[in-house]
Amino acid sequence: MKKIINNAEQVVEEMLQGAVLAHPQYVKRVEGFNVLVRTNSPIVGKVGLVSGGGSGHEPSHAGYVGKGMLDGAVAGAVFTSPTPDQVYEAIKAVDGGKGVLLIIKNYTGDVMNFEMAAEMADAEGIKVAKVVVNDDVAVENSTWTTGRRGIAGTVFVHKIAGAKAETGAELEAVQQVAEKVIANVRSMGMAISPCTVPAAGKPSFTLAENEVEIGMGIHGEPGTHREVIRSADDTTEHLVNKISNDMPLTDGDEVAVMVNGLGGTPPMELYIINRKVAAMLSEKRVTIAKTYVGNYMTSLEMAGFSVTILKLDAELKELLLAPADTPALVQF
Amino acid sequence: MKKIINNAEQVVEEMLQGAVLAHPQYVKRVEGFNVLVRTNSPIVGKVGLVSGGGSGHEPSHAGYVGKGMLDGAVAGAVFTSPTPDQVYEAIKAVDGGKGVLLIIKNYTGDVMNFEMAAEMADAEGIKVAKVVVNDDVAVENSTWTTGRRGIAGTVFVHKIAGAKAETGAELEAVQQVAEKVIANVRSMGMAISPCTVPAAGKPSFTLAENEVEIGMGIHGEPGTHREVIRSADDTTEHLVNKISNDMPLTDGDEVAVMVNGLGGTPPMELYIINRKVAAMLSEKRVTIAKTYVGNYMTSLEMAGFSVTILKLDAELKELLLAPADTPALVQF
Amino acid sequence: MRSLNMAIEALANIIIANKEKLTEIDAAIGDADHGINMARGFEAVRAKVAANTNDDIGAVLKMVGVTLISTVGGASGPLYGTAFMRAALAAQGKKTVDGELAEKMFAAAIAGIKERGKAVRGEKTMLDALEPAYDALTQGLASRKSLAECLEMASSAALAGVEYTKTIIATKGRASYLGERSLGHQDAGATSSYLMLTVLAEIAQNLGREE
Amino acid sequence: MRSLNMAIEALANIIIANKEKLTEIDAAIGDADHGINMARGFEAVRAKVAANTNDDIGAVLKMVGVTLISTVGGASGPLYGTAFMRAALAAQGKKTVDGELAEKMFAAAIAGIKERGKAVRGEKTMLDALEPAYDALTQGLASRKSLAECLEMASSAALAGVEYTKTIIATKGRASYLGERSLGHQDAGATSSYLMLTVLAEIAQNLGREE
Ligand SMILES: Nc1ncnc2c1ncn2[C@@H]1O[C@H](COP(=O)(O)OP(=O)(O)O)[C@@H](O)[C@H]1O
Ligand SMILES: Nc1ncnc2c1ncn2[C@@H]1O[C@H](COP(=O)(O)OP(=O)(O)O)[C@@H](O)[C@H]1O
Ligand SMILES: [Mg+2]
Ligand SMILES: [Mg+2]
Ligand SMILES: [Mg+2]
Ligand SMILES: [Mg+2]
Repeated sequence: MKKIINNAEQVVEEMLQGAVLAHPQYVKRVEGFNVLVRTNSPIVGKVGLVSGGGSGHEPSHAGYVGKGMLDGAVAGAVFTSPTPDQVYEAIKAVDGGKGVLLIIKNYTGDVMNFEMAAEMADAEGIKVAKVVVNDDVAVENSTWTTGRRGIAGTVFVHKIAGAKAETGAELEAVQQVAEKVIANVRSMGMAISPCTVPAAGKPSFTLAENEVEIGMGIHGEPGTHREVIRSADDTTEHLVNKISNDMPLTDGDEVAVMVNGLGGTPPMELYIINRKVAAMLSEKRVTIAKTYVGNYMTSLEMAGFSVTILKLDAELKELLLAPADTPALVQF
Repeated sequence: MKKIINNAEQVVEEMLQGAVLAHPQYVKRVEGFNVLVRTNSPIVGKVGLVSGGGSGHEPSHAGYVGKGMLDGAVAGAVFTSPTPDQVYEAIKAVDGGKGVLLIIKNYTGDVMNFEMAAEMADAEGIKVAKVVVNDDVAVENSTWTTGRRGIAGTVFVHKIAGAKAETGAELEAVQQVAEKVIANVRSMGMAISPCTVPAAGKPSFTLAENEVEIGMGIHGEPGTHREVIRSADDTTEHLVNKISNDMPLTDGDEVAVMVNGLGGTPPMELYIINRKVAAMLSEKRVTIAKTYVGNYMTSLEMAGFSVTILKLDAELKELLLAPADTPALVQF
Repeated sequence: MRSLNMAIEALANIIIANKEKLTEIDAAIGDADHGINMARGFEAVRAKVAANTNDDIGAVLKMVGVTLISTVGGASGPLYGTAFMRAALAAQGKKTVDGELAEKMFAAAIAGIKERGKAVRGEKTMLDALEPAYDALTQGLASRKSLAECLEMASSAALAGVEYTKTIIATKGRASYLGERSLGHQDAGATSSYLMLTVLAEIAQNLGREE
Repeated sequence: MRSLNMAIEALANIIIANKEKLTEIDAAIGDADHGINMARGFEAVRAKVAANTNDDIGAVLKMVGVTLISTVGGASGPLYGTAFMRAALAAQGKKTVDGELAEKMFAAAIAGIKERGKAVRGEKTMLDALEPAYDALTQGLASRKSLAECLEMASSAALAGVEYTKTIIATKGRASYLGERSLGHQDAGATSSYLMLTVLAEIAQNLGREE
């Protein structure tokens, strides 16, 4: 394992410290917890948005704490859901009296830990709602009862629910628009090289020199299958087809696109991928309202990417294009 | 070589197409050339800024084409300076009558090709000035007559000269402030794994499992030395010390910091590095006006990072903090 | 109190000793952190238990549960945490464990896991070690075997359960994303459950010998 | 015209054939692209020359220079491009090359490289192959050897120059960043210059034989 770290046990703590030192205008630490919240939290009269999960997906989620997106982010150990007490602290720190929405990626651990936190907050009289993001079409929904995983599409939930909350909307309305995003967002990824959880010390899977993993999860979970590496276009086509098989994309549809790097893949490759995504959408006469290309939901240093497509209606589009000012996503 | 590409010979062309498709609100292609310029170029009454160089450093430089930064970016083959005719096209496309500043990273090839382009523009009556960025302290200036290399500090030149040009300043004034940035910016990097030029097909260097390269260049040029991998803190300390030995940082100084990932290093590690950079600066009682953490000047999929420190005065600070709206750097 | 502390320590030790093995098992069809998660939790438990002077089994197990919930994370944190909390409730005020109490605690723990995780036997989770183990324990107790013998039977049944997980497709937890690709691999949580049961059996046997 | 085209093609062929070798040499102390750059340029040259019907050496060399400048990039593009452009100027209107013209063209090419690159001999660049080669050529011509013989001498001198670059520290180009670490490695540009000279010598010899 070759990493630029000090101590495998300290990576989350030191990363959080480094993030606060880098972005003091955006985030502050909830003392004693692995929780970052906006510098001006809690914001009275605004629904608070809390997300989080295992670390190793940076800039998710702390990178999206700021105006127009999240209010708080909870960082678990690497690839491990944060514990309920941590999530509960985040909820308390951002509740401005209008309630708190929890944005959870659909993993058993995340769901259970966030639910336990919600029960704790409930007991304290804080209004809490939750949404569970499950955008990864690599996983068959019908067959496996845990349901789909939440991956990069989560960032669109942050963006759009965050913009909605910023309008002063009620918790139910914010939750509703988040659900609408979830209903209309699909993703799928692939990896050409694995990542190593610092505390584990070795890669969570290994691939032959010419082999890639299709549909792997952002925690290094194995994917749907392995295959010999194909061209960027072929691979992209496979992923986009999986998405559009699940969520038909037709003439006149308008979408947002995210070509997400998993940590070890350089922008050059992401742009080559985006070229094919855009071409496929154009062929389907689907309009692209906005494209994001970069590292939004990583898997440590894994090399690979995911494609996310979000179908927009007028409301989603307006909220997607609304301003945001966070460490990792700024738009006018 | 494992890459998500279609054809090693087509990576630059396809990347540029992908970038234009991703960011049509920011950039357009100069037809027939590997040149991206702002959608509203040329801007009459504003000095035009052109940068560029070999490809493989994305988002440098096309990612910085937009309001408050560059007007045009020229993409050479991977790690190879663009040719004069390409640079000349960029100059012509962005000249709004007030002249054009060329921001060149200090490599023999870049300097010669941009100079030849400047001669061509000169011959056509376009006012052209140039600055050469040489921020990499890994290379000893005094001993080797080619001088230092230009690396991530170049992004600060784009940002600040770009903000200056946006004020309507004259070419000489924009050039002057760019020179001031260059005089006050220093960087140094290290790599834990190499990168592979697509057309070459194999890594430009190899490192043992426990070995790192200190001071390597962003084209995979060997660095000052190799050593057994040390802690993030120790490595960061070495780089920051090299910087501050060259450009003393003392009580009361104010700086901007960039912790730049080389393409294969995830945000988690960059934040751990930033923690140490900030601690060292705080120990020197140096104030940090703004910190950038992310992939700003990459070297394909190389894993590693560079630290850049820019000493600010009132003018530089104001221009650094001014708004920017580009594909890869947005700030309010 | 000494033997209570020693029992908790022994549980912690076996998990910590198997940190890498459990992580490797999780790597195959999960996300390579089960051993890390559990070891982190039981390190915390071990530290707390070292300072424990309470001999109320219920109180100590509650401490274990709360500690696991707030340190393990992932899926296993809430599940094992809830299991210990529920067992604690059943053992409130008790200073020794007999067969009846053991059965009650075990049943409560499993009920807690099922409530929290909404899984049933056969979904390739820790339940596939725990439920057969519980069945073996009740059978043993019904045929009037000693607690030590019963726990030995429970532990063997758990091991068989671990083996069984290799033959089924996961429908809960992270491995469920793999569909058929989860076949042939054993479940990490079932393995950690089995390991804890071996320790409990061993402790019961030692205590039996001492008496 | 046929032999002129063939000469240019032969130059292109040797560079393209050595694409990997030149790239590998550049990898050691540069950025692993010299062969790729030069091959890209000479592919373009080869394509253009295939359609050439002009027998003015100056015109054809100018086409080569312009093509290299607009396709090679990096340091070698402007340098070799300028070299061919300057040689072209010296050869304007000429249809054959004798010793005197060869000397003039070579001198002009080197002057162009030095102006553009601001380097001198001994800095571990292509000049360390080209200048000794030029000296050998002038010496040969002074002692009235045939152009073929002179180019053979020039090519040998260039090879010695390539060897010499292994013994010196680079102070120009990318390798200069390495300081002493550039010792022991040959210069990529010197190597490509040497390769081109071997082709010129061979062509002169073949032409000599034909005559
Ligand atoms: N719904 C569930 N019910 C019971 N046990 C579960 C459930 N989901 C997962 N598990 C158990 O948890 C184990 C994984 O724990 P761990 O690796 O620590 O968490 P995570 O899957 O979040 O990384 C699995 O091997 C399985 O035994
Ligand atoms: N200033 C200079 N003068 C003469 N030759 C030079 C100079 N700088 C570099 N070179 C030559 O150019 C070669 C490198 O060419 P190439 O690899 O194509 O360009 P780059 O260095 O831009 O990648 C070097 O090996 C050297 O011979
Ligand atoms: Mg996990
Ligand atoms: Mg180069
Ligand atoms: Mg796990
Ligand atoms: Mg080179």
